Amino acid sequence: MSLVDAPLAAGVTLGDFLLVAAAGFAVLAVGMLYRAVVGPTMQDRVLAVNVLGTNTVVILAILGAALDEPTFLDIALVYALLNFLMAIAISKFTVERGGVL
Amino acid sequence: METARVWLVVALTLLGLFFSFVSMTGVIRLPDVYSRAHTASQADTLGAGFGLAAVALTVGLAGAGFKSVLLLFFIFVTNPTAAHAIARAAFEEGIVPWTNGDDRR
Amino acid sequence: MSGSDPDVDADAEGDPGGGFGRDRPPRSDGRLDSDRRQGTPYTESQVIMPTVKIVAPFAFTYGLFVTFHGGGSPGGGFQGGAIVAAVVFMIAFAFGIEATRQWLANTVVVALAVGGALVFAGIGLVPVALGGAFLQYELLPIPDPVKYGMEGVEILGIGTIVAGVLMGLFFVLAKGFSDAGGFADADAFDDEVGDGPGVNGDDPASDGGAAAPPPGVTDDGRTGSDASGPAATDGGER
Amino acid sequence: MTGALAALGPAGAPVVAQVTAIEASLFAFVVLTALFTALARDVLAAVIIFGAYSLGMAALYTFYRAPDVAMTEAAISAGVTTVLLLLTLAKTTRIDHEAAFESVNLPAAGAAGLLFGGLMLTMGDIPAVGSPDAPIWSNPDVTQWYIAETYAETHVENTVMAVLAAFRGFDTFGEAVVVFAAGIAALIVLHREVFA
Repeated sequence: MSLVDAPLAAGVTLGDFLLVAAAGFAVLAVGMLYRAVVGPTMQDRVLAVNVLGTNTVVILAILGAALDEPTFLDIALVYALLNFLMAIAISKFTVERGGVL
Repeated sequence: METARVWLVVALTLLGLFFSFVSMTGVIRLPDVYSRAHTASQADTLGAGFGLAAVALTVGLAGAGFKSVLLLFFIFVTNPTAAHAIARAAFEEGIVPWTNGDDRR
Repeated sequence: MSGSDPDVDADAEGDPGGGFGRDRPPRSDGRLDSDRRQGTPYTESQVIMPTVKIVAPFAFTYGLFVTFHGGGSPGGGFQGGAIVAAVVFMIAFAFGIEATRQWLANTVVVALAVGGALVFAGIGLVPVALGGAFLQYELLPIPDPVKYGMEGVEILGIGTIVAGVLMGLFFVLAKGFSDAGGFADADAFDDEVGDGPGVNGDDPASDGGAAAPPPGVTDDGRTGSDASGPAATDGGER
Repeated sequence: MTGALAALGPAGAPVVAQVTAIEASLFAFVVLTALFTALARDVLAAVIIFGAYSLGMAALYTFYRAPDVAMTEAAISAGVTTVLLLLTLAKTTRIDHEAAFESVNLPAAGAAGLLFGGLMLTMGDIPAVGSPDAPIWSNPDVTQWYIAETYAETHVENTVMAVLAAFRGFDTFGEAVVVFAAGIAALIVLHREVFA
């Protein structure tokens, strides 16, 4: 029996709790989408998407734990890397548009 | 032992949610990109750290737990750097920081 | 706070002496892509470059892990190749594309893509030569032929094709459209000696092409390729 | 924990599908990002928000236990596509706009909405996720064979990879050649001989 099957309360296991927590992180992500859409500057958008990306990494990792599929952590790891790439790429682009690129 | 671990996971997850909520509030409410970058690099890194610690504790430190520790390391290294890159880009663009009396909200 | 106006206005008025943002006056037109931008070229900061130095080896190893371990966990050649290419993108953004281009020669990129395609076709055709069907792994003359045949296709075939083609797309898109009469003769030699802005930069149309960007963009392009040579790898001055 | 989403079935009767909280929030996220990607007036803003869209899709695929698809979405859509789109933007002109959002073309939106509504009416015919009526279970001879026999046949644990590289390897060969051809096509379109 893995840890996610451990009961928390009546009829609620730790896995259920983690899924709800992942949903909570997703709701926070929807909230942060406000800043990504409104801006007003491009840097604000990149920042919001970067924070969203960190949030998504946590969602993916929690999903991996809650569904009891530890290999799903690979996806979170890939995402953590590419989120960083996205942040530095876009932030560099907003400054140097066509220059260093 | 098992019960303690379960409740520790719950506590860590809730802490992670709390700090992510703080970072969301900061990203939405703070007035300019620099203060938002401050939130993004600190509160969000902490939130992700607590969330990933909960994951590491859940899956156990053998095998897949190593991946979550690696993930934690990555987040700790890359997240502040990304915030730095963005704030620096904003500075290069000439965006003026918010000071007292500025009516940007 | 629904539109972009408040920030722009504050930009226009908030700076008393023009001293902020180094030597440039604040932006007043609200444009974020500055084509009027002058001043020292942008080199990555001393925070970003060491971070990339730390992260890139991990990421590269992880891409190889995803490629090689595709048989036992999510992943495979396609994903792993994309991650390996993304590592090259990351290095290029941190250290300058021209420097990366010199470090990772065109030969390597082409060899990855072409070699991958040849290996895939080869693994498929060996069973045909031995009297079977295309990609009939059982006939391969190796131990555990189905497993290692598949791994060979994934790692040496798909992984290298994807990595090579994505890196190539990155480099070729970063260079842009060549208008020097079709297949550019000068450009190839130009890049071989690592002298980016030489012939290419002198030709005003070479960066423009069909899209015809405003003059400012071409200027920026020249400044950037000047700056992102080997000097950019020596560490940002700031 | 679970909510309910009602759709109209073939006979007009409501079909109630269970939607968990995480599905609902991820759906909302994906739909919002897709809408803003389509509506954003500034191309760079659209590219940035499209990155966020791929975040949501990767999480959704992961929740539906399709880790290979999720990883592809993460690797290609978040990292590579964003970078390549940025490079394309860098080499083309970007027009400044007054408005933050596209003005919606009402007839086009109406046509798309009608099509969307019509397609939604057919949703009742599609089995729910994990439903015993899904084709996976109604035709178990074919689908379960792969899960049961893959390891014995190929000595590879990941069924997705076994299907890709062995059971339909010829198709995958075609895909790999398409990727290869894309590189060559980019060279031809951009009038270059080398990737440098």
